[in-house]
Amino acid sequence: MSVTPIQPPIPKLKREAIVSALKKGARVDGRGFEDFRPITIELNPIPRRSNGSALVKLGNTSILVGVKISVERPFPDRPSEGVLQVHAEFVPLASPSFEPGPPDENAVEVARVIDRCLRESKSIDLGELVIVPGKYSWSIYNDIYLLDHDGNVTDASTLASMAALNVARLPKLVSVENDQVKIDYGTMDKQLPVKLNVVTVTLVKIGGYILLDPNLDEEILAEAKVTVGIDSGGRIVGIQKSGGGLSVSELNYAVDTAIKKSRELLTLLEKALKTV
Amino acid sequence: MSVTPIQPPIPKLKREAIVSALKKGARVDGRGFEDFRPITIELNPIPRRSNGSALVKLGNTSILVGVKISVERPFPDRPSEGVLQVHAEFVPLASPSFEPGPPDENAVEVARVIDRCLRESKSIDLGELVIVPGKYSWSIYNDIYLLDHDGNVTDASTLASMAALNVARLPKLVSVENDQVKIDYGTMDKQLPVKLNVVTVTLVKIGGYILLDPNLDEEILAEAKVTVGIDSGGRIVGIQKSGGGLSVSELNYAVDTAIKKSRELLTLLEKALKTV
Amino acid sequence: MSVTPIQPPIPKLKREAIVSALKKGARVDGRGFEDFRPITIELNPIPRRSNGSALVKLGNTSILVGVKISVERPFPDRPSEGVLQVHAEFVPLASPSFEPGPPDENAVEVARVIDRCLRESKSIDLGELVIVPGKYSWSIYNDIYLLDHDGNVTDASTLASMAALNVARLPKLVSVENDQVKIDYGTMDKQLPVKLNVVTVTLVKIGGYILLDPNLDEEILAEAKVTVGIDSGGRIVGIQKSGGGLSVSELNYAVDTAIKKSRELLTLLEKALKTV
Amino acid sequence: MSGRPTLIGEDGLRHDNRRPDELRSIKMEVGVLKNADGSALVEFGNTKVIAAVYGPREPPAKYMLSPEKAIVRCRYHMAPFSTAERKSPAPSRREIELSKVIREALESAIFTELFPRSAIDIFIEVLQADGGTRTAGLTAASLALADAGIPMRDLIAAVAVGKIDGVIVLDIDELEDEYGEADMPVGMMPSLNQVVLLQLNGVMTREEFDAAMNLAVKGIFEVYRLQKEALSKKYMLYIEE
Amino acid sequence: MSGRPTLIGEDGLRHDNRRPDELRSIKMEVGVLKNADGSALVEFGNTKVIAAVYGPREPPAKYMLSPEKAIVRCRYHMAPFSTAERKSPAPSRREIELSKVIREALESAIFTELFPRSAIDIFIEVLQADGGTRTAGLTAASLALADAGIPMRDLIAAVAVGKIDGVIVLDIDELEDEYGEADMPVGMMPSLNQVVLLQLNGVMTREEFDAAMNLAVKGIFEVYRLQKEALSKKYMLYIEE
Amino acid sequence: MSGRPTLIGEDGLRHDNRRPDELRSIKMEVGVLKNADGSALVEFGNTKVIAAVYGPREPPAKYMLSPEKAIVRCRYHMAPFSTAERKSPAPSRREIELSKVIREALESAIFTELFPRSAIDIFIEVLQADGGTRTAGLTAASLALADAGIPMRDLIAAVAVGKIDGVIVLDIDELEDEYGEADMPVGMMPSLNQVVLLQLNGVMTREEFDAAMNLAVKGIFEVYRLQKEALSKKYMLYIEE
Repeated sequence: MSVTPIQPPIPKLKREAIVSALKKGARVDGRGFEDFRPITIELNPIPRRSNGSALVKLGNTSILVGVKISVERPFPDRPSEGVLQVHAEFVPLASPSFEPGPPDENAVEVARVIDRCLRESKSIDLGELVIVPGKYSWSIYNDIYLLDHDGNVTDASTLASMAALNVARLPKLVSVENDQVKIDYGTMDKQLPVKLNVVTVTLVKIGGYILLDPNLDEEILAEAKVTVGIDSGGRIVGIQKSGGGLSVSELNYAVDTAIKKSRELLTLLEKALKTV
Repeated sequence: MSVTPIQPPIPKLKREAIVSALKKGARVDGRGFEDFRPITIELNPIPRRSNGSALVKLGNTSILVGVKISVERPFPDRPSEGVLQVHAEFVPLASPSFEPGPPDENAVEVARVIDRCLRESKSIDLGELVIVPGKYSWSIYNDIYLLDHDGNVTDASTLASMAALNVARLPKLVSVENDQVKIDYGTMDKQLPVKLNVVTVTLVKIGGYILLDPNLDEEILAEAKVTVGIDSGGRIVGIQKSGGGLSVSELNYAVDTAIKKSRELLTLLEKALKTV
Repeated sequence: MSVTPIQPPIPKLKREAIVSALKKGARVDGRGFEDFRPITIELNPIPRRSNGSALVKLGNTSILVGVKISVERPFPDRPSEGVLQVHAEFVPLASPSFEPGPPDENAVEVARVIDRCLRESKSIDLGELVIVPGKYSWSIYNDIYLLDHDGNVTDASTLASMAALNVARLPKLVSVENDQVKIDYGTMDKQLPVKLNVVTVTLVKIGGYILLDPNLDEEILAEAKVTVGIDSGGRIVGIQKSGGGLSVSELNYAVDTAIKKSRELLTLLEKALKTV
Repeated sequence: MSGRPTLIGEDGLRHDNRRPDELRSIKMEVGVLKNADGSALVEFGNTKVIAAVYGPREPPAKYMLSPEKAIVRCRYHMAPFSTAERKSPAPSRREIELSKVIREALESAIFTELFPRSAIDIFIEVLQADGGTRTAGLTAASLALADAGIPMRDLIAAVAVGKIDGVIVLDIDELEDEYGEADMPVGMMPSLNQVVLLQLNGVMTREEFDAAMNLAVKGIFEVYRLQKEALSKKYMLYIEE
Repeated sequence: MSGRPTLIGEDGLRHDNRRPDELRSIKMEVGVLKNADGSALVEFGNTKVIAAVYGPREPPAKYMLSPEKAIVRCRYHMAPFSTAERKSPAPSRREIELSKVIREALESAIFTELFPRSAIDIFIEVLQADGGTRTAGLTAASLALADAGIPMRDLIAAVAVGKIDGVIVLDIDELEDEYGEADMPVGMMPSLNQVVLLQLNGVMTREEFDAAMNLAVKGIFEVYRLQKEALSKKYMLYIEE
Repeated sequence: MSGRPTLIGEDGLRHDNRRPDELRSIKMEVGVLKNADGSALVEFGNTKVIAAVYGPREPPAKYMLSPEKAIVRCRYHMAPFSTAERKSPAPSRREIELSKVIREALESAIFTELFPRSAIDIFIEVLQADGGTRTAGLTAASLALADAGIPMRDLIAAVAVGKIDGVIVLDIDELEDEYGEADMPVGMMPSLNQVVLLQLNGVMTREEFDAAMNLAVKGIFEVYRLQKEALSKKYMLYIEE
């Protein structure tokens, strides 16, 4: 069951500061409406245990993604494909309002939105991940770990996931004989078949203004939020609106802005990946 | 753990009206002590996704049963039998006092009482549901969904289950070769082997009076309740007493009444099934 | 998540009585600092359903252990070994402060400490419990049931487990042919390969004094607790400190005392086992 | 099983003979349950959804209430017999997500500030699933809220559009969803031009998104008309009684 | 495994040499636990059950209490080693149902109206199961309540009757339950002629039900006598002390 | 897979070329998270652990608070990608036990009596596990408490010693744990000579236990020194700013 969250109220002064800045075309942290916060991408911070990992900081939001790869039986209805699973945990370390427990609806939503963007865009060619059809294929677990929450978890998580998947390496497939598979999990071998990169761009509406990359205060104040998935070909590969309503023209503006601004994220990602 | 339920109290006036009517040999809704409320049976309201279904209204109590059939491995201790499972959900839609969550003790009890009546009476010949002994047999899931709760959920659920099982059809068994089974789940084929029909008849005791088919107010007021399962051969195929105590002679009266009144339900069911 | 337990407070008078007795070198129940409470061991109280069982009373603490043995697939990383699992339930029957539910951290801790002592000491030779490597081995479930809680559950549970494992018998292995195993679970056959006995000895620190075998009041008052596992060869086979801090010399004293006093428990156990 | 079915025939019609911009047969009935304060049954073709509303009320279990407004509790749930394979009654990740987006959509329409310290509970049960269950559920929930007399800014009407064989189509069913390229459920308060639910699962160009949104709006106004018909049918009958 | 065993021999005796109307060897002991306010251990042959009562008390966890009477909380639970196959500690559907029918039976005997705003907790642990665990558990719980000094209208005595090879028998064990035609656990307040627990799992004619009920009543009075003996044994010993 | 690896070479060095009494490379950083009141990142070789502290505060969910002192809530948790095989996010029995022993260790150091009716929450996340995660976690948690300004009797420094191929070694890693004979994690308040965490998993003679404890104390004082360095680094930088 989904229940209206009771948010800690934003102090009136802060709220007024945010709104009055917007009226002047600015944000309290100095950004313009279409600016991202500073972004850093650290590759492979978990080299010993994950097949690929990335730590992304988007302002004060911090996301660690670890990718684990193992051989499993493919799904019966997709015998010739590998399996990609995206999970997200909002651990209580990351925010004073989080409690331990199974993923809540916000964590589930983030994971599912990213899962769909990756899957629908065919970013990873799952067909290349089959070993013995119907019997063995590679299963990719993309685990999103939120370490510090200051808003726009989705865009940071997509970026971290895409970075981790790009640097991930399959364990070494030693032999396939008589329907028996031997894997050397200790040795990293080939890269994942990443065919194109995907990013998400999130915008919120506050008092009639549309803002890119909201921080936590802005998210709490926002009347509506929309996340748009864009691939390196400029196609829309997913949309998720949450919160309240938006007009069709506001949506169109958000989608256009997302497409435009996705280039920045994609460029940043590609630049980071070149350092490997 | 089972805990005394804290019922919403029945207003004193209503309570007194019910009891004083009983003293005059009547019930507030105009029924005699041994009368059922009006009953309607709608067959196959879920034609596209269930193998068989029925919607039963017993007064204002509304029960939807859907039967799903699939091929599964038989239980190791019954390798030559199909499997019948009865489950009940009291979804929060059905009553202001229900909350979302796993089935509570009342839903578990209804499902288990009906399961036992069907199983012990051998209403469905499970032996005819084996495909390859020890490997494949038909599994029948009889899911009871309570949509509107105005008392006597058990009798309405048994009737809806029996109707749904009667109209249910097995998916088409395309081939059995070399321990491989091919099923066309999209095509409905043979009927289930229903050997005899079973109904339950529930009575409550209020202020010393024994009443058939209690509505919700009567159930809350009742000192004791007893449900008797009867098959089309007039045999007793299950009993479940709940609530407080009854004397042996009260029990005998209840059993006699149940046997007598079961004919009405069975006739109604047979009439409904003829319309198919 | 582990949370500071809110203990029912020990009445001030009782607390003072305990501490002032300690200052005089005595305990309120008349024991010396290094005395166990009276111990009784009843063997095989659950003869029909368990493969071995024991009821141990340590003062007013009462522990029932039942051992169940069945054939299962060995763990993939230990294909040539049987499996030993130790579980503990602190059922609500045993104490006014227990509630129904999955094992809490105290039950988990007791089970895991005993599990490690048995496993690390190689008390049971798991290698003798394989039937067909990689396919079939004996799985031993050692279930600890706390019936009455008056402190020092661990030592009573270790003693009861060890007794139950000593008297346990494997079901009869009828035949092993073509990778098929036939078991007659109704007939008890060979004993378990118990190579050596293990006991645990628990001590607490109250007001600077170190006491053996604390009762519940003493446990609640204790600043620190330490449990030491000792095998029949006098080796240390496990340690678990809980509660607050101890100095290194206090720990050394506790370990020495545990080694010394373990002889009493081992002798008692051997004596009880001779009565079978 | 036997390969991908043809979704758009040579005649330009869909597998069930609908035109690309054609809705399935839609049925709506308001006030179908006795206990609930408001209820509605909605069918889009073989998709069959029932919704009930309780409240505003004190919640049966303890929840944090707000001193400023009613909290909204919403569950989207599928009956075990509603899907091709029997669905386990435990809530899936999909149901958790859909409960959230439907709750947020409804919450934007309800004047929750009129009912501080109370809860409005919305229970949606999918009885038969053949595509578009979330939009049918949202449509039904909005009717159930109206039936319960809970003041709303506007009704919410919803429908899923999709892209199949490259064609943008209205009200996709499960077969089209499974084999098509995109599924885009949209919910609106039509008179207010507010999109309150929007998801895109699939790939579209910028231009296709425009076309899809336009088609969705068209369908939504038709659903909206049927909602008002269903409500007036119930309430006019009351007046006649 | 090797086919259905003979339940009634040519001599008319059962597999364990009992007559059809004969109880198994029964043991009862009251006050077996130190912490509980009341407790009892009851054995019917190999069936071994222990019950503990805590209360009337404030419940340790938060429950809705009643201003008019004590609420009763009851758990019937099986130890992992009590059954032929090891039982998982998680409550099964069977345990949930039996906890309810036992709770209702006990509740009808307790003067709960004497203890408003409090809870009476009854915990039944099946230590070894060989048929008739719910009736042994109910019998033990009733003794534990008496031991705890909780006022009751009467003790509850219980036993299961059954139909095996067409014969109505008293106090069926697990083998008879598994291979027989019917199992009918019955619990009564004997002095008040009140049946407080009754279930029939199996098929009977109207006449067989009469015979079964009569045999149950007969057995119950014998169990009742043993209960009173067990109680007086404990409390007379106290007096002698 | 290919048999037991050599743990101590002929040169007396360990598989990673450490001497028996040598720590792995240790990194500590304090104040690494923005939201938490205190935080620390600690690495012992490939083991990487992060800890956060919130409080003293009113707990977000309802817990029984004490009128006399702060309650401590502690969770030791492993990230799914932190282990050789992906770890399920649900708490394992191991995590439940370690949360308890770490909570008790920390609780003995905190002046909880200064904060009645409040909660101090400590969350430890293992990001990469290569042996010694509980001691690294305890070390990090103690730094996070200091960073949060919560008064403590002393810092807690911790390290695991072990026995491998009969040799007592300092700071064992996962390979040594898996193939060695004993693993003994020890945590202390070094200046107070108080051992606050001690577990022995494995077999030791009385003499080996002495040697192991002595080696642990030696390592702990080195960890303690590094902790103080990390703290002064953060707080001296602040002063310089």
